[in-house]
Amino acid sequence: MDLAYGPKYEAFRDEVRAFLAAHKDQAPRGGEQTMAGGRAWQKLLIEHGYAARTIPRAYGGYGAEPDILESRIIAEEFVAAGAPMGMANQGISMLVPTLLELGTEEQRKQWIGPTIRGEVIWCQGYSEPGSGSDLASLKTRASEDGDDFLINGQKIWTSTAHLADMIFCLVRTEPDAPKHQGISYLLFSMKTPGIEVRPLVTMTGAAEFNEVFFTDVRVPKSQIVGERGQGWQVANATLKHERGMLGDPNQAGSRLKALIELARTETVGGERLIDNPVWRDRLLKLQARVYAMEFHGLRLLTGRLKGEAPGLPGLIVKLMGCELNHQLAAFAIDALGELGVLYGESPHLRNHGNWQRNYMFDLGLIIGGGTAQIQKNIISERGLGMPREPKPAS
Amino acid sequence: MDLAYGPKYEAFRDEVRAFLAAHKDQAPRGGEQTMAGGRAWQKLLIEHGYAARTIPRAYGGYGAEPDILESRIIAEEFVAAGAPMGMANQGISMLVPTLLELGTEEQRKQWIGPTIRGEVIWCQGYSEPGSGSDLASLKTRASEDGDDFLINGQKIWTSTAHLADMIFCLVRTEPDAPKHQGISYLLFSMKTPGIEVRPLVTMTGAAEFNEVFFTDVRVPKSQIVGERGQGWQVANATLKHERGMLGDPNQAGSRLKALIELARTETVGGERLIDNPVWRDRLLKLQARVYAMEFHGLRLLTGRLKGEAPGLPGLIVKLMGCELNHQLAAFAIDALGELGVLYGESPHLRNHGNWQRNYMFDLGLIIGGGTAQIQKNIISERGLGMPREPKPAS
Amino acid sequence: MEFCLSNDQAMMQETIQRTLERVCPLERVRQAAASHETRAADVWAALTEIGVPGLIIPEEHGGVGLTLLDAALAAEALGRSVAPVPFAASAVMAPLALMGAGSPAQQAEWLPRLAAGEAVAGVAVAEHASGARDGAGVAAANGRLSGKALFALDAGAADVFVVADRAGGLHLVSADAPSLTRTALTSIDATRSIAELDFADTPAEPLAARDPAPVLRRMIDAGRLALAADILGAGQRMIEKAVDYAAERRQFGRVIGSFQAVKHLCAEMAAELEPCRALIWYAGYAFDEDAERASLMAAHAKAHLSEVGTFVARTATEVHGGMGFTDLLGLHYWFKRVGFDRQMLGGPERVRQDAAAFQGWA
Amino acid sequence: MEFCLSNDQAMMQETIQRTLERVCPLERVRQAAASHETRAADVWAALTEIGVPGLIIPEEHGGVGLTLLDAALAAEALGRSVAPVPFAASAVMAPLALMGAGSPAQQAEWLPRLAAGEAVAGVAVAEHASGARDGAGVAAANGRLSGKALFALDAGAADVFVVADRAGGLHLVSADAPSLTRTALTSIDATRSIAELDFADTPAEPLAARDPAPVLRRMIDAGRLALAADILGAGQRMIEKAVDYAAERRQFGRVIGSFQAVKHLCAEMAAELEPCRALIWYAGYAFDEDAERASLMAAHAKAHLSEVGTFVARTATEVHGGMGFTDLLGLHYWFKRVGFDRQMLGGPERVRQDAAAFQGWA
Repeated sequence: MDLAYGPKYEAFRDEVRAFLAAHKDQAPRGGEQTMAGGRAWQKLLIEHGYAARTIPRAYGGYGAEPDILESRIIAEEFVAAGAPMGMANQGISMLVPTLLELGTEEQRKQWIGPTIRGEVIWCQGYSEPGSGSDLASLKTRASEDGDDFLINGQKIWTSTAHLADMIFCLVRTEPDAPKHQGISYLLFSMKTPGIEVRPLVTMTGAAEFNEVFFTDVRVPKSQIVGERGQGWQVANATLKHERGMLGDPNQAGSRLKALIELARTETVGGERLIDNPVWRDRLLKLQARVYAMEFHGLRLLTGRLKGEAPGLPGLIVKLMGCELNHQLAAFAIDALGELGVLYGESPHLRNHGNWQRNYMFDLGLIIGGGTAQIQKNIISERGLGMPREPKPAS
Repeated sequence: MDLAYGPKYEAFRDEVRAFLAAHKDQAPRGGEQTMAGGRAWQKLLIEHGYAARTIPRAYGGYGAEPDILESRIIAEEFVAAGAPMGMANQGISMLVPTLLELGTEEQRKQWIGPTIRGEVIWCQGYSEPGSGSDLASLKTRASEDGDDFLINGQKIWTSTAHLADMIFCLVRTEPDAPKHQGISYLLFSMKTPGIEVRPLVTMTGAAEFNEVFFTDVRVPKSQIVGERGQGWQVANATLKHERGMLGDPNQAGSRLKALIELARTETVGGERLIDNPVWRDRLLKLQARVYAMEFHGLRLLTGRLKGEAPGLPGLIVKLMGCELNHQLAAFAIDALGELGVLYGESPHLRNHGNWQRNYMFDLGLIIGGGTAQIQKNIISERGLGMPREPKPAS
Repeated sequence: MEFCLSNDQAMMQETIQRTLERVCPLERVRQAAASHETRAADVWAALTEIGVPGLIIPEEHGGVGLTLLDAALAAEALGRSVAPVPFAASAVMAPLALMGAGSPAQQAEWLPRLAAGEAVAGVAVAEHASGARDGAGVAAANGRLSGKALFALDAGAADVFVVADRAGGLHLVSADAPSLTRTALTSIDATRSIAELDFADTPAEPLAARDPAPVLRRMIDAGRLALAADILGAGQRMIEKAVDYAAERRQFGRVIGSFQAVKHLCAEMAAELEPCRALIWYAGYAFDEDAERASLMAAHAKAHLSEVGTFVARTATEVHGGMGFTDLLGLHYWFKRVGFDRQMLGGPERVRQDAAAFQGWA
Repeated sequence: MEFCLSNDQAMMQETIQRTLERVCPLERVRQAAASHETRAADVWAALTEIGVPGLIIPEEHGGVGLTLLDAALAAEALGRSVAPVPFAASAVMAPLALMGAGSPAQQAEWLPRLAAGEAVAGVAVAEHASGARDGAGVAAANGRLSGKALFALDAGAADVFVVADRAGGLHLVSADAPSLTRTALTSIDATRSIAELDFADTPAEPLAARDPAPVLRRMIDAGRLALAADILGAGQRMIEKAVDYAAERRQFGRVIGSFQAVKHLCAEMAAELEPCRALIWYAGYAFDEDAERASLMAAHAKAHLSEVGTFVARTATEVHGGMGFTDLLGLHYWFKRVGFDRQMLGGPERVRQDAAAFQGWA
C-alpha cells in the first residue's frame, strides 16, 4: 500500500504543471472551441507528448512508451488546471489503436497522422436499429460489384456522424456465413454518394447521436482493415481500446463535490439542505459509494500497472459507475425540489441544467453500449463462472 | 365507494361482539393452549358459527352460506378482542375443502368432522428436497403391491408432522407418465410403520418444519382422493383453498402500529426515535406501503364480493405483502440498534425477540411456497401476458 | 362495503381516456411540446366538451359537481396521455380556493368561466407546499401584493392567479395586472406550465374566508392528489408500453419479453404500481369522507406515487433499451411528466415531513 | 503507486484463512454455536499460534506489530469462516486503548498476555459508539465505577474490560472484580459474545492518558473497521456459496444458475461487494496514513459494508431457496454474523451521523 507516485513521476507531474502554466492561455476556451483553435492546441500537446503520447513518431505521434501512471498524471493535472485534454474522439481512441494493431502499413501512413492531428474526423458504424445488445446480428450488407462493395443498410447511435469526414464501419460481406463471421471492417468517406445522416434526438432534447442510411454506397474492396470476413474480430480489438479514452479519472468524485457544495449553499425556507438530516443521510450514502469506486479504481490501476487481468473487479465498473453517476444527479434534482425540474434556458436554472441532462444521459449510458442486463450476464458468466443460458429449443 | 358494511353486517358484527363478551373468558390463553382447551373452544366456535362456518351440518359444520364479509368481520372482531380464532391448520384449510370438492361421500363422513373439531391433525406432504419451486417433479414413489401401495421417498417443509395423526400426500404412482400426470393424492396415518419424522430446524432456531421419510410405507389403494394419476389436479384444487385460511386481515397494519409505538417510546441518548428525522422518514415510507396494501386488500375484497377474478391485483399480493412484512421487521431491528440483535431469552429483549424471528421467518416466506423469482414469473406471464421462457434446446 | 369505482366513475374515466386517445395521440403531444402549448386548444376544447375543467365545480356554477376522487380519475387519464392542458391548479386547486374561501361574487365571477373552459386559473402556493427557495415569498398589505412567488402552476395560459401570501392569506390576482410580471420557467416537462410571479405593489383581491388556513390546506392536499394520480396514469401507460415493446423487439433470436430479466423488470413495475391505485382511491375518498386522515392520505399518495413513479419511469425506459432513450418513441414525455409531478407541491421527502406533522410526530 | 496488498499481507491473510478452513469448518462452528463457545479453545489456539490475537500489538510486547489494515485482513478471514473467537474488542480495540492510553505498567501487564492468547479483553464503549439505550451509562469517581454499560464486546471470555465512562474516560476493570456483574446478552449471532456490565462502586484502574478522547475515537474507528471487514469476509463467502449452490441445484430441468434471474442476483451481489474491498483497504491505510480522514473512512466502511452486507446476506439466502432458510447448510451463521456486525458500534444511520460530524456537516 503506497499511494505516492514516487519521485520519477512527481518530476513528470512537475513537467506537466510547468507546461500548463506556460501554455494554458493558448488553450481554446469553452464556447469558443473553433476547429482551428482545437487543432493548434492538439498540435502543441502532441509536440509535448500530452496527446498521441504513445503513437510512434513515424505516424505523427510523440513516440513514448506506454505508461499508465504518466497518462493518469496528465489527466489529473489537466482536470485540476481546467485545461482541455488532447482530443478524444473515436478515431483517436478506437481506430488508431486498431490500425496500429491490424492495419496495413499503407493504412497507417494514410490515416493515423491526420486523425491524431484532428484533420480527419471519424465516426463509428457499429450499432444498427435491429441489433442493439446483439451486435453480431447486424444486417447492413455489402454486395460485390467488381472491385467495389455496394453498401446498403442503416446504422444508429453514430455520434459525430454529422461532422465526420470518414467512417469505420462494420458490414456483412458474407451473407451466408454464421453471424459472427462474414462481417468486414471498412473505412470510407462520409462524402461518398448514397450516405444520408439524420440527427437522432434523445430524451435530453439534444441530438447527441445520428442515424446513418446507406443506399448503394460504393466502397473499394481495398478499404478493408484486417481480413475480409474477420470484421467482428477487428471490431472487438477496437472495443478493447475504448477504455483507453482519457477523461476525468474520478468523475463521480467531482460530481459529489458539486453536490456537497449544493447542499451547503441551497436553502429551503432558510434552512440549508445540509442541515436537514434526511438529505444529509442520503448524501453520505452516496459519498461512501463514491469513495468505494474511487479506491476500486486505484486498485484496478495498480492491477494494470502490474499487468494483471482486471477480472471481476474490472467487469463491474461500468454497471456500478454509470448507476452511481445517475444517482448523484438524482440527488441534486430531488434536493433542489421544483428547481430540480428546470431545464433549457430557464431562470433560476442550476448548473446550466446539467443535473437533469446528466440524469437522463446517464440513464442512456446505463442502457446503451451493453445494457445493465447484459452487464449482469457478463459479470455472472465471466466474473463468477456461472453457466450461460441454454439455447432455446426453437 | 362505500366503506360501510351496512346494517345487516353491523348487526352481525354486534352478534360477534356479544359472543366474545360473553365467552371470551373460556378461550385458551397464550401459553396454556392445551389440546383439550383448544378443542373445547373450537367446539364452542363451531356451535356459534365462528369456525367451520360454511361446512355443511351433515359433516359437523355450522352450515352457513359462504359470505366473505361475515368471515372478515369475524376475523376483525376476534383480532380486536385478542381472542384466538378458530383452528386454522392445514387439515381444516386445505384438506376439508378438497374433500368437499373431490372426496367420496365416505371420505367426507370419515374425515371432515374429526378434522374440524381438532380431533384429527393433518400434515401436508407436497414438497420434496429435489422439487422446491418445481413441485411437479416430485419423486416419492408408490409402487403397487396387491391392493396396497408401498411408499418410499422423502418430504420436506412438513409443518406439524411431529404432531399430526394423518397426512395428505402426493406420491408418484405412474412413474412412466409425464411429470404432471402419474401423481396420486393419498391419505394415510402418520402412525403407519416406515414413517420417520425429523424436525427441520430453520434459521430462526426453531423447528417450524419437518422432514418426513417413507420406507415401504403400506397404504391401501382405496385411500386415494380423486382419480389415480390425477393427484396434481387435486393438489391444485387444494392450493386454491390455501388463501381461505383466516388470520389478521391487516397483519402489516398491526405490525406498523407496533413500530410507531416503538418509535415513540424507544430512546437513544435520551432522544426518541420518532424525533429523529431519518427514522421518521423511513417509517413514513413504510406507512405509505402499509396503507397502499391495506386499501389494495379492500379492493380485492370488493372484487371477491362481486365474484370477479382477482387477476393481476391478486397475483402481486404475496410478493409485495411478504416483502413489506420483512421490511417492517427490518425497521425495528435497525432502529433498535444493538438491542435489535438480541434474541432467545436475552435481557433487554424487545417484543419477545419477534422482530428478529419475523425478519427471518418472513424471508423464509419470501423464499418458500413459490420464491419471489417464481412469483415474478407468474406476474409477468399470467398478469401481464408476457411470453414464457423458451424451453432449453438440450 | 364496496371499495371500487362506481359505474359512473368508470365510465367518466373511460370517456376522458377515449377522448384523449382521439384528440391527443403522441403526435399531438409532440407538436404541443415543440411549440410550448400547455393549453393545446383542440385538446382543451374536447376536454371542455366532456366537462373536465369543471369536474368538481358545483352544477350551480356550470360544473359537473363531482368529488375529488373523480378529479383524481380524470388526472390519471390526463397523465396516461401526457395531455398538454392545465388541470391540477386550474381545475382542482383554484376551484377549491374559490369554493372554500371565495365570496359569492368571486365564485360567480370565476367558477362558471373556469367550468366552461373560458378561463384558466394559475395557483401560486409553492412556498407553503414545498418551502421557499431563492428568496421567494409574497407580502400582502392593503389589497396589494409585493414579492415573488415561484413555481406557479398552470401559469402559462392563466387569466387569473390564486396566490398565497407568506401568512397563508389567499388572493386573486388578475393575470394582466399591470404591475405583475409573469416569467415562464422552462422545465423538463413541455406539457405543463410553471412561472415565476413578481408582484410590485400589485392590486389583489383577497378571498373572503375569515380563516383561509384550512382552505389552503385542502388546496395543497387536492393538488398533491391530482399530481399523484397523474403519475399513476403515466406510470400505468409506461408499463403497458414496456410490455408491448418487449413482445415485439427481438434480440439474440427471441423477443426480449421472453428473457427472465425483462419479465422480472415488468413484474416489479406492475407489483409496485398496482397497489398505488387503491391508495389514490382511498386518498380521494378520504378528502370528502375521512377528514381526520385526508391530508395524511394525500401526502402518502403524493410521496409514494413519486417514488414508485420514478422507479417505473426508469425501468420502463430500460426495458425499451436505446429506443427508450431516443425521442423516436416519445417515451420520454411520460418520463418527464413523472419527473415534474414528483417535484411539484413538495418532493417525497418534503411531503413525508408534512405527513409526520399531520400525525403529531414532528 | 501501489494500491494493493503486499505479498506479506496476502500471505498472512491466506495463512489465517487456511488455518480456519482446517480448524473451523462449518461443523465446528455449529458445535461452538450450540454450546455458546465464543472463544472456541482449539480455534483460538490455532489462531494464537499464527499470531492473530497480537497482530497489532508491538513486538516488544510479544505481538506481531502490524497495522490496522492487517487486522482488517484478519477480520475478513474470521468473518469468512464465522470464527467463534474474540477479535474486534480483544485484538483490536483493547490493544489500541492500552497502546494509546495505558501506562508502561498497564501495557506490560496486559499486552503480552493478550498477544499470547492467554487473556481476552472485553470493551464497553457502546454508549459512545451508538448512543445510550435503556439508561446505560457509567460514572467514574475516585477509581470506582458505577452504572451500567451495555453491549460490551468479546465479553464472554474476557479477563479484563476496557470501559469508557460517560465523560469518555477509559478504565481497566478486572472481570472478577467482586462488585461487577456481567450478564450475558443472547444475540442472533452465537459465534460472538456481548454482555451487560453492572458496576456498583467497582474498583477500576484509569488508563493513564491525559486526554483519552482521541484514544477512544481511534478505538471506535478501528472497531468499526474490524466489523466492516468481518462483513466483507462473510459476504464474500456467501456469494461463493450462492454461486456454488446455483451450479448444482436443478429445477425445471436445468441448474438454477443458468436462470437469468439467479445469475443477475449473483451479479448484483458481486457488483455491490467488490468495491467494498477497496474501501476497507483504504480505511485501513487511512488509519495510519491519512489522519484527517481516518474516522470518516472507518465510518463509511462500517456503514456501507453494513448496507451491502445486508443485501448480500438476504440475496444469497434467496438464491439458496428453502435450503438457505433451513439450518441444514448452515448459511444462517453468516447471515446472522452480518446482522450482528451491522448493529454493533453503531448501525449505518448512526455511523453516517458521525460521518457528517467528522466533516463539519452537523
